[in-house]
Amino acid sequence: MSALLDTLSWVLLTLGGLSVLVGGIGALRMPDLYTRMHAASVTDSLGAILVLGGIMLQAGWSLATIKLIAILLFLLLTSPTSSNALASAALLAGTRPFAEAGQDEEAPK
Amino acid sequence: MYYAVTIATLVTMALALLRAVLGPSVYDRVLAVNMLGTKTVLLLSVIAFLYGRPDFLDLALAYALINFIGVLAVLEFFRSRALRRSAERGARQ
Amino acid sequence: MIVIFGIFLLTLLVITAIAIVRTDNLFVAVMLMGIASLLIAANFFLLDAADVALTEAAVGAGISTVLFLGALALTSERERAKSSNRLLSFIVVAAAALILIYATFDKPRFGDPEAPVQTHVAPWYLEKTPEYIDIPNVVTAVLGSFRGYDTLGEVFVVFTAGIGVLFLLGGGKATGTVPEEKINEGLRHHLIPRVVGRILIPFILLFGLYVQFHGEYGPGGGFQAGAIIAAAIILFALLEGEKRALSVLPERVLLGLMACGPLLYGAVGLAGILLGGNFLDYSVLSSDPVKGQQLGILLIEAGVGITVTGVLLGIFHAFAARGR
Amino acid sequence: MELLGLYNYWVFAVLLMIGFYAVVAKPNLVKKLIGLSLFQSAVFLLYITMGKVEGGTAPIFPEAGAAVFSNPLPQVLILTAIVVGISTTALGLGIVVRVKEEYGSIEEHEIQEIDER
Repeated sequence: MSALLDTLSWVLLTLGGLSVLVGGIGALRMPDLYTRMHAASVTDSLGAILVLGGIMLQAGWSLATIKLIAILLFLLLTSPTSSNALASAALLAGTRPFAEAGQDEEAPK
Repeated sequence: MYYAVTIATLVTMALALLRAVLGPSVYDRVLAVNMLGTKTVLLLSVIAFLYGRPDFLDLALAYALINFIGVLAVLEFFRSRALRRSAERGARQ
Repeated sequence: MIVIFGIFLLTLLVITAIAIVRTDNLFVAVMLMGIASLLIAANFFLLDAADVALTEAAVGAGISTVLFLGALALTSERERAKSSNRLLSFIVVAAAALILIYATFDKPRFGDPEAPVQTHVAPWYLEKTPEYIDIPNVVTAVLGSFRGYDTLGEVFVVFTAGIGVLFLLGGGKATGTVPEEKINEGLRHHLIPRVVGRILIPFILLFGLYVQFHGEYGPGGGFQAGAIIAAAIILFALLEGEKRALSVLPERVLLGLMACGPLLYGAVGLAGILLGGNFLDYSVLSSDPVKGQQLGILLIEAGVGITVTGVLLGIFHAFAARGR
Repeated sequence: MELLGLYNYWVFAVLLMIGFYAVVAKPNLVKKLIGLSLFQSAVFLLYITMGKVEGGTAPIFPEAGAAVFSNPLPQVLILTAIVVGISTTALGLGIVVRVKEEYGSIEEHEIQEIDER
């Protein structure tokens, strides 16, 4: 049973590490603000769920798990909200998603 | 295995920092700060377990709660700046 | 391995610092300062300083950004002039850096348990804390009891700085041309941040109280808790506008808090004298000296928390009122 | 490994001097304060680095085990210094705001020009 839990938590942690990394690469490589935001915010939430879930399985039932659940809940609340707030601020300030503006699919400078 | 996650998080932090330094727009930098904040929460939680002192999760909790305020402060800054600019334009006309 | 992590984080920190100095956009510099604070807090944690990392988290992540942005809103966002005497300053600074680096070769090895710093009073604190005060967190014990004078001084410095800001910016003279009700709106029209923020505020307050009263057992204490509680109320002010925040906690109450904290701290010290001990000697506060120490630390931590909350909120409102 | 052990101190020196450069060379008053904050952070880093003991853990007694602890004293000093640092920075920012209101500028040489007039 504990071997199963161990394996599961390692799988979660690995996947979490991978998704965090993919988010980082996406935030660096994507062509404009909104696509970068997409890469960053989606993997933020997914990575947090996977990594913290993996740690939770390691921690077992203890005060630490409750704290981890609280951290996860707050992250799941705040991180998308921040992204939303930022995107709306950028949109209001006049930054357009570049595909919509009729430009080529080539990344603009 | 904790080490692997820590390394992935650290590399991501470096990438996000690169985004913050490169810009180009101010929104990209705010995005990078936000992203680094989440990554710091993950990093601190993983390291707390790596050290075998899970009682230090309080730190990650503090970041999870307080990072939000920075982003809202930026939002309010943009809002008041837009208000001030439109008021100045109105005063000039 | 952890040493390597630390080195990596420190390298990122240096890159951030260079970027901060190089950019001419002050807004960008403030954002990068936020990143620097995150990196340095992670580093403190790696260097075993959980309490310090928590303080940096509470102050650097929210309040410092808020204050700098408040000042930028009142001044300007861009540096207009280029640096003066760049070459000369660079040479001086580089020379000083080289001298400092040269000096580090005489430093004891990193983490050396035999270094002079490690052998002076620290072992005594670590050894005697269970006997005299009997709380797990040695940092709180040293902060509250063994070096209570220091902390009293620091509390007075925080108090004085708060008074100074109120003197400079108080009275909130109107500088802007924006209609007041517009400024007072806050982020009320941003529905999603507002709803989520309102959910979060009670939890932040609760967490602040937890940090305040759990400071004897885990990382925490008055300084951190004060910053966290102030952050929660600043969040409320950002969401609902200045005016509502001031109607919840009027300026008079804030001034009262600012004054009450140091008074409470000093009163605990004086109580020690009246009960026949020394100033800030808590052992006499209760019939059992250990219980007395614990009571004293609890009270002075409360005093610290009250002062820090009051001062940080007072400073925030002083900057915000100026913008009207 | 011997040299890596000094890395923290080198970062301290570099960071200190980067902050100092901003204070000396940048004419903008807010930028000077930002440089001062960096300077502060460098000093914090120095203190905490000195307090680290190899193989130690944070000076909070766990429920069981762990006998080696890092030095609590530098942590106490820096913990209070961080909060003092933010309040004094706020005082500095307050002065800058007043300067802006009186002189209409926060650039050093422009303020000097107005003073000499």
